[in-house]
Amino acid sequence: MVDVSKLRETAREIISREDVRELIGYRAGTYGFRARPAFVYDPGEVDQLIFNPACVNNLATYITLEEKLPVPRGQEPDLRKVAVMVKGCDSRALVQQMAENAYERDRILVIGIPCTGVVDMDKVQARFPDVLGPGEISLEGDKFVLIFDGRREEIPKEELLADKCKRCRFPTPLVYDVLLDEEVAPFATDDYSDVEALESRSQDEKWAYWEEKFSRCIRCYSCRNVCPMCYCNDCILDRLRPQWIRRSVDISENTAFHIARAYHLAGRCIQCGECQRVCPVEIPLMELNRKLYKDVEELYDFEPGVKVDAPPLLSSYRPDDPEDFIL
Amino acid sequence: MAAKKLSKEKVGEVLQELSKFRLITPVKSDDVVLFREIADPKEAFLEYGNSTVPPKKVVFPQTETLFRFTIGNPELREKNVEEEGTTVIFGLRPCDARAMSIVDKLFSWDYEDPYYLKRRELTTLVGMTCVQPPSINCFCTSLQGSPFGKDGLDVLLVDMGDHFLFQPLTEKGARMEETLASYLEDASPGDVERASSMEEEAKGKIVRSIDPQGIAEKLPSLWEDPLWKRVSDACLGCGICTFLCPTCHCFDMQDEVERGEGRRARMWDSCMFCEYTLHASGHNPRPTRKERTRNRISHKYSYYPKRFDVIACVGCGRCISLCPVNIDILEILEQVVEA
Amino acid sequence: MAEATQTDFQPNIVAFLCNWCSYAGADLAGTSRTQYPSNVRVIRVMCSGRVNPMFVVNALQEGADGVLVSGCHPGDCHYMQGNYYARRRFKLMRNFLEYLGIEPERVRMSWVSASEGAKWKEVIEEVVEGVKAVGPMNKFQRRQLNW
Amino acid sequence: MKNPYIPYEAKILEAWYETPGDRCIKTFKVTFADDKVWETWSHRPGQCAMVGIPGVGESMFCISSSPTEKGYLRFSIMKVGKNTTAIHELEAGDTIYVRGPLGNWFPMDEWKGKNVVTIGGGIGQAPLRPVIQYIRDNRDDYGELTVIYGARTSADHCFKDEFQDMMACGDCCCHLAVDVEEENWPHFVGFVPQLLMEVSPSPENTIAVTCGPPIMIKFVLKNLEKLGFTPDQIYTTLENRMKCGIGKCGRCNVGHIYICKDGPVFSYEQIKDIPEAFA
Repeated sequence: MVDVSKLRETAREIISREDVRELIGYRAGTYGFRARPAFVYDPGEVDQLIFNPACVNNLATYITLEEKLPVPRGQEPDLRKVAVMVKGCDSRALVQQMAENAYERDRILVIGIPCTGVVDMDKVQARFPDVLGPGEISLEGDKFVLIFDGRREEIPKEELLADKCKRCRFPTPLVYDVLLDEEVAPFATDDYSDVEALESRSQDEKWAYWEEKFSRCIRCYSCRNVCPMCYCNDCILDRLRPQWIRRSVDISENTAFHIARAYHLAGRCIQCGECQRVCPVEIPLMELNRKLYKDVEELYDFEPGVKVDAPPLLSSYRPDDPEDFIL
Repeated sequence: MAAKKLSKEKVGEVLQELSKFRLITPVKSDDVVLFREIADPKEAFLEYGNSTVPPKKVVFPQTETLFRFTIGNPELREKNVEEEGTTVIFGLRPCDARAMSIVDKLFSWDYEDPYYLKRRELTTLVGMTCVQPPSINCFCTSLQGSPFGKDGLDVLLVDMGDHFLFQPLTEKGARMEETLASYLEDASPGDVERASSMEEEAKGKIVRSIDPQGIAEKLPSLWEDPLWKRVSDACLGCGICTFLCPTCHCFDMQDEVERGEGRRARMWDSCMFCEYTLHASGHNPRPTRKERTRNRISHKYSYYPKRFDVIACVGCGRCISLCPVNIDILEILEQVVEA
Repeated sequence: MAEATQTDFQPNIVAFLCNWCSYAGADLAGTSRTQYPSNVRVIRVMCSGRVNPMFVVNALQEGADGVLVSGCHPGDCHYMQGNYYARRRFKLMRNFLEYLGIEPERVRMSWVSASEGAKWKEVIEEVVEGVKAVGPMNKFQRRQLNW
Repeated sequence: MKNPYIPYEAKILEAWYETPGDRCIKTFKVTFADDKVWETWSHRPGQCAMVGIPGVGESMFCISSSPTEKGYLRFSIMKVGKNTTAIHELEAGDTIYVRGPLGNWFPMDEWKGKNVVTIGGGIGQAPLRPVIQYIRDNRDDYGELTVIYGARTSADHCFKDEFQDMMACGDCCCHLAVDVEEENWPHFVGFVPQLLMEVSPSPENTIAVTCGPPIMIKFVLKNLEKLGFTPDQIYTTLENRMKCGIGKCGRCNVGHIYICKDGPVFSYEQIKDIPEAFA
C-alpha cells in the first residue's frame, strides 16, 4: 500500500521544482467510492492527492490529450515537465508513447506506483448502490476493505478486482523517476482463455455475438478519447476528406469503427483496459484488443509497451514473417 | 380522467395488446438497459432503474434520414415519418418524459422541425414512477421534477407494489385507457391518496440536490473564471455526457451515398467534440475542453432558460454516473454558486 | 434451393493489385487469352504496401463479397519492402475479421509476379471458389440498411 | 408549411473567379429551376442561404446579391473545405441546391435618410455587397454612401469590376486598400482599420457596417469608437460553423444567441457584452 503522506510529500517536492509545470494524480471523487484525476499546479494543492484501489484511471492519457493553443507572438512555449502518477499497467502506456516518439523522455516526470490491483467500480457500485460517500477502499491482504457512513465491509479481493488486474503481469511500473513503494512481484498470468473461447466458435456465432455488442454503440468515442495510445492529431474517425467512417450510427459504420479502432491499436495497445471501463454500453472492447495482442505476440513475438526503443510493429517486418495465408 | 388499476399480472397482456403499435420498452442487452422496439412482450424488462441511453432516441433517433435522392436525378424525396406509425413508449421514467417536453420547445421554436414534431405526435408516453431512485446521482427534485412527475407523459403508472395505478394525463392517455379498457379495473379509493404519500416518500429518498436559483444569471458573469479550467482539466472530450443526456439535442447533418442512392441525414453531435465548432478555415472558436465544458453547462443552465424559460436538465444523473473521469455537474454548479 | 443459390451466386471480388508485379501478371493473363472468372474488379495501386487495411473494411461495407490484395513476391518489391509491411497488416486484419465472424475466405492475399499470368488465373479461381463456398457477404454491408 | 430542411433546386446561370490562389473565391449567379419559387421567395440584404450539392453536403453562405437584382441570386464562395471545393467545380448550367432565405437582415428601412459607411476586408465584402447594391438602387432614400475595402493584394480583391464602376460613377465614395506595397497601385497601402482612420467618416447621422476577418473587425470596432460611433451605429455579421440554419442543431451559438436564426446581422450594441462573439 502506498503511504499517502509519503505520496503527498513527494508530490510537494516535485511540484515545487521549477522545471515542473503540473502534476497529475488522483483525488477523491464526488460520490460513492470513486476517485478521479487530480491536476496539481501548486504545492498548496497536494493535500488532496490520494492513492487507493479506486484509482482506476490511466493518467498517461493526459500527457497526449493536452490541447495546445498556438503560442502568442513574443512568448515562449511552456516546456516544463509534466509529472504523472502511474500504476504498472499505466506505465506501459508511457513506454509505448515514448517508443512512438510522441514526446521526449525529459518532458515527463514519472511517479511510479507499485500496484496490487484496482477495483472494478461497476462491481462496487452494484454492491453498494446507495452509498453517497465519501467511501474509502483499501486492500488488506486478500480482502478489499470498504469504509463508509461509519461502516466497514470486507469483501474478498477476487469479487471486486478489475478483470484486467486478474491477468496483470506488470504490477510495478516499467518506467519511473520516483517509486512510491516497494516493487510488487507479478501475481497473475494471462492465458488468453477468453479470446480462445470466442475464437473457437462458429463464424455465425461470433458475428451474432459482436453484432449485438456493436449495435449498442452510440459512437461517443469515449473509448478513443480515454485511450493513451489514441493521440493522433487527425483521427480517421473525424476526417471528412476522405471520410473513412461515416458519422451515421448503424451496424455497418459501427462495425467499421470498431475494426478501425482496435486495428489501429494492433501492436500498440498495452491492455490498461480503460476503453472497456469507460464504455457506457458495455461493449467488451478488451476482447477485441486482446485478440490482436495475442496474435501479435504469437505471430511476431512482439509485445508493445515494454521497451522504449522497440520498433513499431506495423512499420517493421522480418523476411520470415508467417505467410501461410498467402496464395 | 379517473385513475384505474392495472394488476401487474396483466402487464404482459397489455404489452401484447400494444404490440399492434410500434411498441418500445426497456430491454436488456447483456447487462445494459436500452429502449428498443420489441416484437414479443417477454423482451420487455420493466424491473429496471433507468436506461443507459435515454428514450429520446425514439423521437430523435441518433441517425435519421431527412430526404433521399438519386445521383443524377434532381428530385429530392422527403422522408415520411408517418410511415413509422403510432408508437408507444412503455415504461419510461418521469425525468425522461419531462426532458422531451423541454426539448419540444426547441424543435417547435420559430421553424417547426417536421420530423421531430411528427414523431412526437405519433408517440404516446406511458411512464412508470420511480419508487426507489434509479441512481445515487438522481436529482430531479431540484429541477421541478419528481420521481412521480407527470410532465410530458400521457399515462403515468404509479407502482403500488402488486399493481399499478393507471393515471391517464392527456387526450392520448385517455385513448390509451380506451385501448386497454379490458385490462383495467376501477382503482380503490385509497390508492390515489396512498400514491401521493408514496410520492413524498420517494422524493425523500433522493439524496443529491442543487438550488438552481440565480445560476442562469450568474453564469455569464463567470465567463473568465478560473473554475472552468479546473472543472475541465480531467475532461476527455468524449460524448458520453451529451449523448446520454435526455435533453441534449444537437445534431450534425451529413450526406451519404451508396451506389448512386443518397440521403441527407442528421445524427447526434456533441458540443464536447473538438470538431463541433471547427470552421472550415481551421479556426475554432472553442479551441479547448475548457470552452466546451463552459458551453455545455451554460447552455443547459443559462442559454436555454433565457430563451425557453426552462433549464435544459432534468436531473437524471446519467452524465454524473457515466462520466469516465467523474466530472460532476452538481459539483460544477456548486462551484458556480460559490464563485 | 440453398444449393441453387450457392451455384447461382456470383460474388463481387475487389482486387488491389500492385502496379509492378500483380497488375502486370493479371495483364499477362489477359493478353495471353487465359480464361479466368470474371468476378474480380481490379484496382491498381502502386504497391501492396499502399493498401490501407481500411480499404478492405470499406470494400466489404460497400458490397464486396471478398477482397484480394496482391503484390510482388518477397524480395521483389519495387519499393524494396512494401509487400513485407502489407503481409503483416493483412495477416492481422484477416485474423481479426475472422474473430468478428467474417470468414477468412473473404480476405485473401497473394504474390503474383509480372510473368505469372497462369498463377493469376489459379489465384482468382481459388478466391472465387472460396467466396462462393461461404456465400454472399451479409454481415455489415451498407445496402442491408433500411435508410 | 414547407419542410425547412428541403432545399430548392437551382441552376447556375454564370460562374466566375473573383480571386486566384488556393483559397480562391468564385461567384455563382443562380436561379431556381422552378420559376414559381420566385413568387414566394423574398430575401433582404444580409440574409443567408444554405447552398450545397446532395451527396456532398451544404454550407451557409450570405446571399451577396441585393433583392433589387431580380431573377437571380449571387453567392461568392471561398474554397476552403469539402463543400466549397465541390461547389467550385460547378459551372454555368450545373444544378445546385439552395435552402433559405435564412437568418435576419440589415435594417435597411431604419437606415433610410442616413449616411452609410461599409468597411470590408477580403471575402467579408460578400455580405456588404447587397447593402451597397440596395442603396445604389434606392439612391434617393439614403445619404452618403462610403465604401471602404481592402484585401492582401489587388488580385485578392473581390468584385473588382464593380469597384471600378463605383469609383467612376460617383454615386458613392469608394476607398480601396492593399496590405502591402505593389506596383501601379494608385490607392491606399495598409490595413483596413488604418484606411478607415484615413477616410475618417463623420459619425453624424451615420451607420457603419463592417465585415471581414476577426482581427480586422476587432481594430475596426476600436477605430470606429475613436471616430465617435456609438455601438448602436455599428453593425456587423457573425459567422460560425452551421448545419441546420434554422436554430435547431445547436452549434452556431454564441452565448444564448443562435447566429443562424438571430443573426447573422447584429449591431455592436447587441453583442458587445457577449465574450464568445469575438472568439
